[in-house]
Amino acid sequence: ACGAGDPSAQQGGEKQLRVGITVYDMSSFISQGQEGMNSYAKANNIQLLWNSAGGDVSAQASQVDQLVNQKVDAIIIVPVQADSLGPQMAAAKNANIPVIAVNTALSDTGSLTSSVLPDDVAAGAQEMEMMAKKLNGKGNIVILQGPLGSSPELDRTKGITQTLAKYPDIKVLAKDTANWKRDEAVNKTKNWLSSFGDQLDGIVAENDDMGLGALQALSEAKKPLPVVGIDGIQDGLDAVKNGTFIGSSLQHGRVELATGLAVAQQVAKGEAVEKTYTYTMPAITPENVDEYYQNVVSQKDAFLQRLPELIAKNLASGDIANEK
Amino acid sequence: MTPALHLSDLAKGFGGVPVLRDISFDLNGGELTVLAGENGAGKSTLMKIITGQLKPDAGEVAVGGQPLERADPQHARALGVGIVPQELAPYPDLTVYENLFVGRELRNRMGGLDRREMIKRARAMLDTYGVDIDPRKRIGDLSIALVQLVEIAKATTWGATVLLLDEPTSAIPDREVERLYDVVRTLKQQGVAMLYTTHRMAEIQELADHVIVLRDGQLVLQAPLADTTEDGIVRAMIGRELDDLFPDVTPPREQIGLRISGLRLDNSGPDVSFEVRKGEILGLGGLVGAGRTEVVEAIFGIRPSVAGTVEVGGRPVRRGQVAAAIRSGVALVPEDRKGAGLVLTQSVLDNGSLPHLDSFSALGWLRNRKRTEAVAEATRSVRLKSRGLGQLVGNLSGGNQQKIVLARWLTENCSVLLLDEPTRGVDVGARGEIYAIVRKLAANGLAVVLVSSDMPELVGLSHRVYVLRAGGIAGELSRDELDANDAQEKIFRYASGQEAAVAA
Amino acid sequence: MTSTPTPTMEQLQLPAADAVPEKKRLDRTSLTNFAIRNSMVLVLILVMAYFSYRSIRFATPENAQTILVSAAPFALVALGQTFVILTGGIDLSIGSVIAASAMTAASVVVKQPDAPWLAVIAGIGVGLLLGLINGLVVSRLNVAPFVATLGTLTAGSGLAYVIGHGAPINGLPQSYGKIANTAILGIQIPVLIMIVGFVIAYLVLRKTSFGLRVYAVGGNRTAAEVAGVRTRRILTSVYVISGGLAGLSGVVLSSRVISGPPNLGSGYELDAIAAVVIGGASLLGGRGSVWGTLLGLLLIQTLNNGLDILIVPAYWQSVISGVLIVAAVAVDVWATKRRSS
Amino acid sequence: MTSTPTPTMEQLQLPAADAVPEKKRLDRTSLTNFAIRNSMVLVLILVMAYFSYRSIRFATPENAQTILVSAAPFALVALGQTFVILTGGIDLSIGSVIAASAMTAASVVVKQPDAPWLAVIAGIGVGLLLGLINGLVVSRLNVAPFVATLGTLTAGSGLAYVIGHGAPINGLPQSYGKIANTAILGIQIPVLIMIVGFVIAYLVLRKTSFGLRVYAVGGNRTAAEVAGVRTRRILTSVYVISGGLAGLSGVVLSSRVISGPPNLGSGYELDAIAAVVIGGASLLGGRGSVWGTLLGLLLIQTLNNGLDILIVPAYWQSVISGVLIVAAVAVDVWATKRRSS
Ligand SMILES: Nc1ncnc2c1ncn2[C@@H]1O[C@H](COP(=O)(O)OP(=O)(O)OP(=O)(O)O)[C@@H](O)[C@H]1O
Ligand SMILES: Nc1ncnc2c1ncn2[C@@H]1O[C@H](COP(=O)(O)OP(=O)(O)OP(=O)(O)O)[C@@H](O)[C@H]1O
Ligand SMILES: [Mg+2]
Ligand SMILES: [Mg+2]
Repeated sequence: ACGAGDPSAQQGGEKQLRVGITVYDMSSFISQGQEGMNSYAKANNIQLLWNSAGGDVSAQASQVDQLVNQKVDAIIIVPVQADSLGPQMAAAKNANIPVIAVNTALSDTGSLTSSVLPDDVAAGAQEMEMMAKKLNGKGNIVILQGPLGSSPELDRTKGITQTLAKYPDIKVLAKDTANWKRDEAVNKTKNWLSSFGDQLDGIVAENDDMGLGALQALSEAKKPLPVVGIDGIQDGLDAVKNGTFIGSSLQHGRVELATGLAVAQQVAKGEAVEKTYTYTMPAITPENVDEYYQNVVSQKDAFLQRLPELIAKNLASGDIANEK
Repeated sequence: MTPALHLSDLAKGFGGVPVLRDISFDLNGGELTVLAGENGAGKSTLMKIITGQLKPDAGEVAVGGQPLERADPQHARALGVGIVPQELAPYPDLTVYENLFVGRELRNRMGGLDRREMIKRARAMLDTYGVDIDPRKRIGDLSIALVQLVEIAKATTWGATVLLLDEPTSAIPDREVERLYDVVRTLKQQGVAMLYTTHRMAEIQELADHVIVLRDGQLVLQAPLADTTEDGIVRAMIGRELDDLFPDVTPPREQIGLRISGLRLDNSGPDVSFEVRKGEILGLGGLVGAGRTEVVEAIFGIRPSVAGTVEVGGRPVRRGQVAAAIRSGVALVPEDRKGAGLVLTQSVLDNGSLPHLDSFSALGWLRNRKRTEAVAEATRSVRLKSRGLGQLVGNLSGGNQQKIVLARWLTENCSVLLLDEPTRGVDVGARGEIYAIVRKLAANGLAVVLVSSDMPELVGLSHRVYVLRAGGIAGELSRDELDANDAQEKIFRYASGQEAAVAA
Repeated sequence: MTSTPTPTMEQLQLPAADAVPEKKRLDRTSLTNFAIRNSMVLVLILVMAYFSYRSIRFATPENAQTILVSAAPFALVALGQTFVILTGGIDLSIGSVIAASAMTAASVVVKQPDAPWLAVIAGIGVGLLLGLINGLVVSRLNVAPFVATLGTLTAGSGLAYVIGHGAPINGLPQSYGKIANTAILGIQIPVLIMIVGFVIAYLVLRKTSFGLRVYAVGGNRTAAEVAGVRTRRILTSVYVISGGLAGLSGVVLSSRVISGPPNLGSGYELDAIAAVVIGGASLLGGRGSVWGTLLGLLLIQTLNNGLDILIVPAYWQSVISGVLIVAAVAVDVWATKRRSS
Repeated sequence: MTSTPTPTMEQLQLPAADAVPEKKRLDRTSLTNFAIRNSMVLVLILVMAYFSYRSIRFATPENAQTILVSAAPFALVALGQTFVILTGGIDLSIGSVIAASAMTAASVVVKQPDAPWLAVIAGIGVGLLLGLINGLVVSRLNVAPFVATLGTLTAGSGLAYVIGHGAPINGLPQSYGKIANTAILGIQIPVLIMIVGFVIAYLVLRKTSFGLRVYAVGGNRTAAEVAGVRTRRILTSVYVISGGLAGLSGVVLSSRVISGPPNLGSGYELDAIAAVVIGGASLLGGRGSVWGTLLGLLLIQTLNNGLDILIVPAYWQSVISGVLIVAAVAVDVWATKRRSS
């Protein structure tokens, strides 16, 4: 997936769609998404112009400017920050370039053609529900949050809080950020284990990496407790398989980002699209984990092969998270 | 017999300007050759080439018949070349003994550092020079004279066969100088070849077997000492006859220019009180560590003091506040020009104008013409040898740096001038100029305090001399006493405590 | 050169023609400076030429504007950093100061949407304040600049979250975006601010007594003190300048994206310091220039932009710019050395 | 704090008593050192006392182990950084070196799950290699350490992604986790490694001529050169040491999280440098000690742990530790000054 990019300037020939992409950073989610997009682009003869903002809003603003300068056919933004980039999107609109937000909402909907967004609130609710079931509606938990103020963190926390309202006997002893990172989560969890000792009954992590860090801390402290995550990365799926995670939710970057590209393609071709496509993360449980494991890990190449078709089918049906 | 050091046709320039041209000479084992020349003549540059710190543009260096193939200090050292550098270069945060042993550490049987043995040997090395300090002291806390002694001890004790001494006595007073002479004579007997730079004429007579004089990078005189005269050497150096070094004395005025009373540097030490009249040059003599530097620094405010008053022209100055002192017209030429005197990364112009920037600017905006004129005037009066006011001070020769430290105060009128070793490393020619300037300034009504370890300078220039010992005033000599033949001896007796203290 | 110095030629900036006949009017220092500049300028031109050759989209007026607009917030902090580094200090707090002032400006403009200038003042004010704290801790408490400003970096990043109660401030009025997104005579305001900033910084450092004192304090603090420079004041001021410019940068950034993210500007400190050091400044103080900072900044920004345009994958971009920057500086060091000997 | 030190302290540092009879046991230097150490020890004790008072969970053996385990990866890089800083340099590349070596180790162990020691060697090897590059660029090409290692930081972070083809390496065998998770005599391996590291570093810096030369190069490179020290070799070695330790740290970290995230260790450089500088080292070189680094490290780690235990929200944690660290250093500076005058 990481061969050197073909310089656009030397590409001639038949009319090919050029889609500019700026992503918040090269996370593992994005690199999965890149595979999905590449696969879709290849099948549909689309040229992709990739940019990564390295976590800097202002860098992302410059990249949008630059894509506008390059007069691409559509721009896909995977934002660093929700509710930003107003002026840059306006510039794109002036240049008649459609803009599609993927993964994180952008508030300037006037300049936005369409959005493909995961339902993070639902994902948060879903993982909290799994934990609540496991604890039979009673117990003490801690929550590992994403980077404070980032929109997935805000939404997942919101979902967790909504579900918690239904379970008055579940108490949150502490919640704090480990910035999506495994190593930070290990230390944070260990410190909490010091702090709460045996009072703790479960750990809710807003992504798998932090959940895996929590697992590590638990194993160092020799205290097996239920842990739940979100995202369905390889190690997370493994953890669900071997029972150390009670579950997770699948946010499949290949599907989500390729869907974004498909929408961009439709827009560029002048086809009508909806304002928002919602990606509702399927729950990963010990029962269904094997199936997803194939798509995400063991047979991902085969999955990528059929991805373009799958996306087309999903867009028609409206269930964009479907992987069957 | 192969000479210990052989130089042939050495040439070196900086940025296209030649500094050394066609230098060839030999040094033999067991002989000491004095390398003389004006400030900026190229002496230090030559030494740096011999030690491999600089790469010559042409010519070659051979040590004991072995050529120095590349500019590599380690190679030069391996061939037996040692140096006491002009610009002292200690490791400030290491102890004295560590400073002495870096590069030739003593190890114990297990291969680790043998600190105990190093301390013991360090003490012995320092004893040779009569330095009574704990070798475990941090060297950064020592006065510059002590640092220089440590540097000398460092270079003279590792068995170099060619030893370069670049103004080793510039900062140390006579008693220690004598000890150095003893060591030098011993090394001579051991067959070491030495190249010795100095601006002190007496030293040449005392030590040299041969004399080499550089002028503008060229070898203008090379002769056995016996074939030269002092005047001849000076003429070769400066290309003219030397005027009388000490101009006539103008008597001081009545008014008090500077009054110090009960100045105390710490709670346990003695206090110091004295007055300097306008137009008077007050000399402060003493041995290394007598605390002269400390007194002038406290007056100027860069060193904290715990009690006492400083009055300038009858008005008290807030103690410990440099800016206040400068505003009252006090100026200091510090002892350590590199540490406290100059900003080496700035130009002559910038250094020269730094103390009086406010008068060279309007609302903070620099008035460059005025600044340039004033600094040009001041540097001219000390015969600065530079490549123009834009040259970085760090690239000037040591003596010329010293001239700037003095000259920059001359751009503006001040009323009290504190001079701490003002002619350290300055050549004979310029020394005369500086003396003339100091006398002239005094004649114009300045109160001058002169700290000097150079006896002829102290005796020749001062109206009066106080001798300090252990931070307190141990004795006073009037002009008449200074004119007597035994003046130097008397100062020494006060300084070393052989004569009872008199009320100051 | 003759041995008896003739006053006129010795003392003035430029020696008379006979002193260094072949080099005529230039003394060595400025010649060296010229060479130093030249080699970095050369590297920059080479980089630009390569990008222009590889993509027709690089050398266009729009892209130049894009580079400059994205350079502007960096330029401001790099200028502040130049002052600090000249005194031998370092200001690591920049990233957090940007965030704190952006958050402050955003929170003010949300409450007072009709008076964006209030937000601007508040943002810059926070920067000045944090800078003042840095300055006082460094100059009065004698805490090493690295620690003092690292403390402010840590504390300030917390502060930015406190201001936003742990979340970004949303819903900024579009009018706030005008500040950074309006063009005057075809030039966007951030670029104008940057140009003005460079000119002022240049004038301050080269033409005022304050500038000279900044160099002196960095070159040798004790010597500056002995020469009567109020070194503490100078030290305090450079951190205030750096803080104020970081505050301004925070305002520009938040206006550019019309949002107040609490992690805005994080990591900018290293890029800003890099720009200054690539431009030939010494972290020991006393050496550096506005011109050098400009070159360093342009090199970094051009690389970022050009590699994006060539669609080099992000991680290869890192590898390439890391290597190129070191190579550029190595060439520069080599050229400087060669020319001075 | 009394001015008469306890004998044990002194014996570490000082030779036989008979050396300086009249001054009793202590000369000023070691007294100063002692005072410097003492004031930071005091701050640390105060911080610990406060946490113990606020939570009974703080002062327990398990929590001590928790602090030490999380300190270990930092300790390794801080030790390496101590060597570098003593020479007057700085190693900013640490974060990326950790990432690159963790990714390398992870990719090796995925292919050779039965030979985790191969992964360990590969990880450390990458660290040594990157350190060697830093060292050569600094000592041979004379590039300022800040730029040289910043280049490696940037390039190395890209490299870490390249190794993982832009993604973290997952699916490491659980056996790989044993490296960091096994306890020997009740002490976890990372803690053991850390202790051994401190002891070796202490011995190297205090008891070998290499150590003395490291100080000498930092104190005055020219003088060291003239004294026959191979300064380039010393410079190169300290970066190799720092790189190797960062590599080891990367291995420990990746084994602890049983994965290879390409952004592992990012930002560690600032914390590592902070630990060294809080411990009294000077970024100008020549001053600093292993003992100081230990104190700085413990202060930072204790704050992180204690504030977590008191469930202080992350952003307030930042504010508090930022302020406390500056305050601790300010007290230290003040104490040092008072005692030395
Ligand atoms: N690095 C350098 N760059 C440019 N010029 C230099 C440099 N080093 C020395 N010079 C110049 O070379 C000349 C010779 O300097 P050098 O230090 O050898 O003089 P010196 O004979 O030792 O004088 P002094 O008696 O004052 O010590 C001076 O004019 C000086 O300005
Ligand atoms: N030979 C020595 N043995 C021990 N300590 C010394 C010696 N020489 C100097 N000192 C220390 O140096 C301190 C004073 O140094 P200072 O430089 O102020 O004296 P000074 O009279 O100005 O000497 P100088 O002749 O160098 O100008 C003393 O307090 C003493 O501690
Ligand atoms: Mg000289
Ligand atoms: Mg003195």
